[in-house]
Amino acid sequence: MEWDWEFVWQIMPTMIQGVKITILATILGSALAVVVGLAIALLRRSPSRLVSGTTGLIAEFIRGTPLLVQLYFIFYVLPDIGILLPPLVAGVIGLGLHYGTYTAEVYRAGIDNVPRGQWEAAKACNLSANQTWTRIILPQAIPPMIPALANYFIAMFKETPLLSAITVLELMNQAKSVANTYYRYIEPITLVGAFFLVISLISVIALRWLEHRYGRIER
Amino acid sequence: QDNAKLEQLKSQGFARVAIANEPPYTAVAADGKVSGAAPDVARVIFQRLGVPEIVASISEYGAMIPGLQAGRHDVVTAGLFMKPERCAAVAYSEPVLCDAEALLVKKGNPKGFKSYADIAKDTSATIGAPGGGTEEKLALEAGVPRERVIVVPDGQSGLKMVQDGRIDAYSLPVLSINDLVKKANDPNLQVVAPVEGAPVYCDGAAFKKGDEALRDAFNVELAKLKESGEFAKIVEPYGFSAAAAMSTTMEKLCTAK
Amino acid sequence: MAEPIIAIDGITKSFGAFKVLDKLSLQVMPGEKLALIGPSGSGKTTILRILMTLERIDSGHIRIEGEELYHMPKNGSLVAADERHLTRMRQKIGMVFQLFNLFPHMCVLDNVTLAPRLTKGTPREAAEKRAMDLLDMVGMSAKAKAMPAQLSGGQKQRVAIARALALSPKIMLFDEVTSALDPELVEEVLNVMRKLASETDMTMLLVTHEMGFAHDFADRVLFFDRGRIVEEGKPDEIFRNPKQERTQTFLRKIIAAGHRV
Amino acid sequence: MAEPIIAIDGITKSFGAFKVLDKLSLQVMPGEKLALIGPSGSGKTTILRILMTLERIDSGHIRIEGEELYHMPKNGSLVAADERHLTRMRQKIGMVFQLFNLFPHMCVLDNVTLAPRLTKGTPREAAEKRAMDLLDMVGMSAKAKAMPAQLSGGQKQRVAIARALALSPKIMLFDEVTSALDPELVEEVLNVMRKLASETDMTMLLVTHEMGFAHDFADRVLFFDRGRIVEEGKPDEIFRNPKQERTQTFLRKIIAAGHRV
Amino acid sequence: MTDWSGYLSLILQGAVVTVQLTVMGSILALLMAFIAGLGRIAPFAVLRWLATAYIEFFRGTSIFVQLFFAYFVLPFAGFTLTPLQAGVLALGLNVGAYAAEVVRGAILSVGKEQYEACIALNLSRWQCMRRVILPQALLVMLPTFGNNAIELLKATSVVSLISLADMTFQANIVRSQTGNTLIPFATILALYFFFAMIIAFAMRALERRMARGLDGVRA
Ligand SMILES: Nc1ncnc2c1ncn2[C@@H]1O[C@H](COP(=O)(O)OP(=O)(O)OP(=O)(O)O)[C@@H](O)[C@H]1O
Ligand SMILES: Nc1ncnc2c1ncn2[C@@H]1O[C@H](COP(=O)(O)OP(=O)(O)OP(=O)(O)O)[C@@H](O)[C@H]1O
Ligand SMILES: [Mg+2]
Ligand SMILES: [Mg+2]
Repeated sequence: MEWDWEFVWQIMPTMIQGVKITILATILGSALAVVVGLAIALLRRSPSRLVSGTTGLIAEFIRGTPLLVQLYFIFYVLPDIGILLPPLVAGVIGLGLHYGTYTAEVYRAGIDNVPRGQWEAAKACNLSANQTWTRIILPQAIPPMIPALANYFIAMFKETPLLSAITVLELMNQAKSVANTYYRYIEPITLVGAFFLVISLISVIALRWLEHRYGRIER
Repeated sequence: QDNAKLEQLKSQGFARVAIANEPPYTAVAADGKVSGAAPDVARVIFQRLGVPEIVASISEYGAMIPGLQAGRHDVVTAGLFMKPERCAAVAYSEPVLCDAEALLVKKGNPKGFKSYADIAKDTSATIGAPGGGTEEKLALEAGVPRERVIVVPDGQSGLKMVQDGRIDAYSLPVLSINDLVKKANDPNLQVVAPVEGAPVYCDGAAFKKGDEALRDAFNVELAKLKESGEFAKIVEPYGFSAAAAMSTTMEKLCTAK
Repeated sequence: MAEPIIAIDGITKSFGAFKVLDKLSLQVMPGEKLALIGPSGSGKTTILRILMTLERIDSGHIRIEGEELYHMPKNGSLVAADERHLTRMRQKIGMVFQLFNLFPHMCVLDNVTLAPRLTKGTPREAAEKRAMDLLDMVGMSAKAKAMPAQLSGGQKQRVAIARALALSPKIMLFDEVTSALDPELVEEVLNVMRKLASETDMTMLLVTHEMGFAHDFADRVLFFDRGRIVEEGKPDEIFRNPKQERTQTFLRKIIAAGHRV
Repeated sequence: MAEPIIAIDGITKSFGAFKVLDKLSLQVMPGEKLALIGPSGSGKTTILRILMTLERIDSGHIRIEGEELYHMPKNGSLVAADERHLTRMRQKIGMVFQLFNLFPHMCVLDNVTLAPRLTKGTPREAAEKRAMDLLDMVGMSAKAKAMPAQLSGGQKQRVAIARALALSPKIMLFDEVTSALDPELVEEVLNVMRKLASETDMTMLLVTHEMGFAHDFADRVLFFDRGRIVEEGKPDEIFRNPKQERTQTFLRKIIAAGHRV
Repeated sequence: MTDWSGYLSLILQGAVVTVQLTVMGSILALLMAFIAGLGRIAPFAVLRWLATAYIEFFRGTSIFVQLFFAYFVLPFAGFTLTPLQAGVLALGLNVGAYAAEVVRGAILSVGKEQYEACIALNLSRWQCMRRVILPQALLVMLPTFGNNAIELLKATSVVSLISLADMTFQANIVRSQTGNTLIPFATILALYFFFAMIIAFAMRALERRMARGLDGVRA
């Protein structure tokens, strides 16, 4: 079986349709992960041992188990308790929850990396807790987080093919459907690979730029 | 006749078959043993050809033919119905299992579906089908747009999606749907069978193009089996009609429009 | 006799099993300049950090201008101080750190104006005017718009001093403010501190290994060892004629290492 | 007259556009003890790093015992030295760093024996025997099995000296070996170096800000400024009676900052 | 009526496959990580280029694409791999690319001064790398290696998509046999988490062992 360019052009529109869904899922998933991560990071800093401990355990659990199985769970088990989500919504929730446990770590590291001297100087300047966070800590903590967050969003992008397991017609699913119709795997799968590689390489270049721009604060 | 492929299978002692885990066509028991009508027939025939074992791997319908071409399996015995395009891609044996198509819907068939065309007409209706399966193609040919044909990975998921109201109908062959409904034991479901306007299909064992010699040997034993009545003893307990399979030929099915 | 501005009464502080300060007491009069010297790990930094409320005490009392630092009256009895009480008390105290701790994301001027604007609500214009005066005093007004990363260590430390002064504290704490600097840059910071000592009547506590400077700067020198004040007195007494064995050994070593007394 | 052990001939070194060493020449006789002093950034560290081949030169020549360091003869002409040539030349030179640079994952003894065992193939037993002698000399034999993290700065630096000596170099380079130490710990390291200077006939180059020690230790003092040797002479001449304006200012500042001369 | 013990043994068979994949994939990943990680900082441009190409390719294209490629496309190039081989190959090469960056980062994190001490002691490049740099870098790598191994464990679930009978795949079988969705998925989620905890625990123990007597090295 050899490469057939005509076939490639024939399936291109379908594949592009898939790319759109893939990108949409990544963007929505990233937005959710940013929020979920913040919630986890804050809950883990809670003074209540019960709250911080439980959050920690749940986050560990989500991070220690495969996204694929979590997606099955959200899509097929949750309806039993009356939660019926459309495929894309279920997929975005799965991505957002799963990657939220990663972004939570980014937040934590970003905050921990602000030297202790900064907290102490803020206190010596008699700033309130609020002022310390908004004026001193976050402005120093957030810029270095940006490349780390972007890194996870790229990783999420590459995991979107999992959504095909819950009937979302993203890139991988379109490719499989094309393969199923024409009994040809080489072209669609290679195209998927090429799409991922191209978008990844572009994002890696963007990431280098982000790292350069926000990576470190000069002290 | 020189049959290198069969000699190779004999010497390795087993044949690799692709199955789909869609009872009663193909099934995996709790102990992991492969059963179902299609593998059972194949097992007997291969034994007679001097290949003692079949080793099954479960695959999506869409992946079966590419897998065959890539040399991942020696034969597909999975209820893969014969259709002209498929006949062009693989070498089929004579018919083995025949069945009509069915729709699984909510009790009372609220949208009144009788055919794939009915689903095409109702612009809000969605239908689920296995990716790369006959039903998907039938729905698309009947004019249901791509975005309303939901690719569902397996029968259980399809059933669940009908129960949950995610799709309005789920389509599989009659016997498969019946098996699903029996297991689910859910009074809120109903089967529409056969689907109007959809032909009765038969499957056959599918071999790689180039393995025609093996296919021919398979056909010889299959014919003997049908003759002796053993064939009926294997497939009828699963609900299939042996007579239906014996009343038509691969030739006819592959050239049908 | 006047009231002491700082009255430390039998405080104890441990890190885990290790007792850093051991029933330490100390009184400082308003305007007094104190030098704290002693071997590494003797608790000098810890006492400054406790006064700045960066570290809590295990027991004992500290009064600033007669008012309890870590306790406050409530319904007739003394209870642990809350954040509001601490905020009020901290207004009286400023601190300069060994590693400057400037805010790296703000220019020099913003570093100095931030605290007055946020904690006292000083309007931007007034805060900047005063900040420029302070930067002038430390010889840094030309660099008002520079970022900390663009400054040398000595320049950073002078900005840090201006920043601490911007809140007009009554008490200033200096923790080895020159020991992270290149030798050539030490003098510019010490000059600022000399000026500060002679021109203002702030109370100052200074931890240092620069014995020469301690000698010139301080009204009183305290020699710390293992969380206690082993010896105290006028600079001449301590440096020329230490009474305690431990003080003598310490000074001998320091002198041998090439530091002038 | 004897041959110089180090002959530096018009070397130039730039970092980017910044010229650190500018046509510098210098001859060092076998057994000579040299102190290099001068303001920060004047190129003192750079010259030691060039001798240790940690940095390459842009132009000029360096000869060690009459042999080119950065060039070697090949087919009748001089070409750039290859790794083998450098390895052979480096056997003659040892260096002690400001921040010790001990290997943190090996005990003290392994730090000292590693190089002789790997580069000279000395058997373990012989290497350990010699290492213990050296550790004894620097007063660290009791800590032979300790990990570097368990040592104080002064102890680390003494181990680092023993480690450099283990290869028996003819030339030892010391770059501000006490400036990262607590003042109390400086003396123990200087004592080791005094002993080394008086008991061996190694050639030594020392960069330091400890003027007192430089005075006692050196046969000759070089004052660096902006990549050139501005003044050189006997310690007494340089410290008591500097001729150059720039040297005078430098020494005045250092003295003011509390360093004894 | 429902033969749960039989189904449980089916899932446990899948667990064996999952463990096999994880262990063999990790070994391959470790191998690739050191080869490519050292390649990235090799003194020869060709090696650096090859290593970079490998890393960017495998990080850029999604694991799914790699899996489908190994399974469906490689046979056309004459390499027919068993599903297990294809799974190990794709997982190992994919995770190896990520871990290679860990190796590189850890080696670069060892201070320049350690290299200089090596030169001053006249050690050769290789002696320096082998005796001084790698032992220190290894300690820095370990925690991230632990995370990589957990990522690999989670990624094994996608081999179910190339019909390799791992834990997720078997759970799907059980689900279609019994019509029950909750029980098989909850079971495998717990098993995945259990395996992840074992990896995390083992890595921490290893790290403690290696860090013994080295306190303060990384501080
Ligand atoms: N946060 C802490 N946790 C544990 N131990 C601490 C902490 N802060 C200080 N210590 C210990 O308390 C002791 C006293 O520390 P302190 O910093 O007050 O000493 P110092 O007199 O300032 O010494 P130096 O001259 O080295 O700065 C030291 O042994 C130190 O290790
Ligand atoms: N790797 C480098 N890249 C760029 N500039 C460098 C580098 N190493 C040194 N320099 C610059 O070269 C100049 C001389 O440095 P060098 O370390 O030799 O000075 P020094 O006399 O040892 O000063 P100090 O007393 O501060 O140690 C300095 O301005 C320094 O910033
Ligand atoms: Mg201190
Ligand atoms: Mg230097």
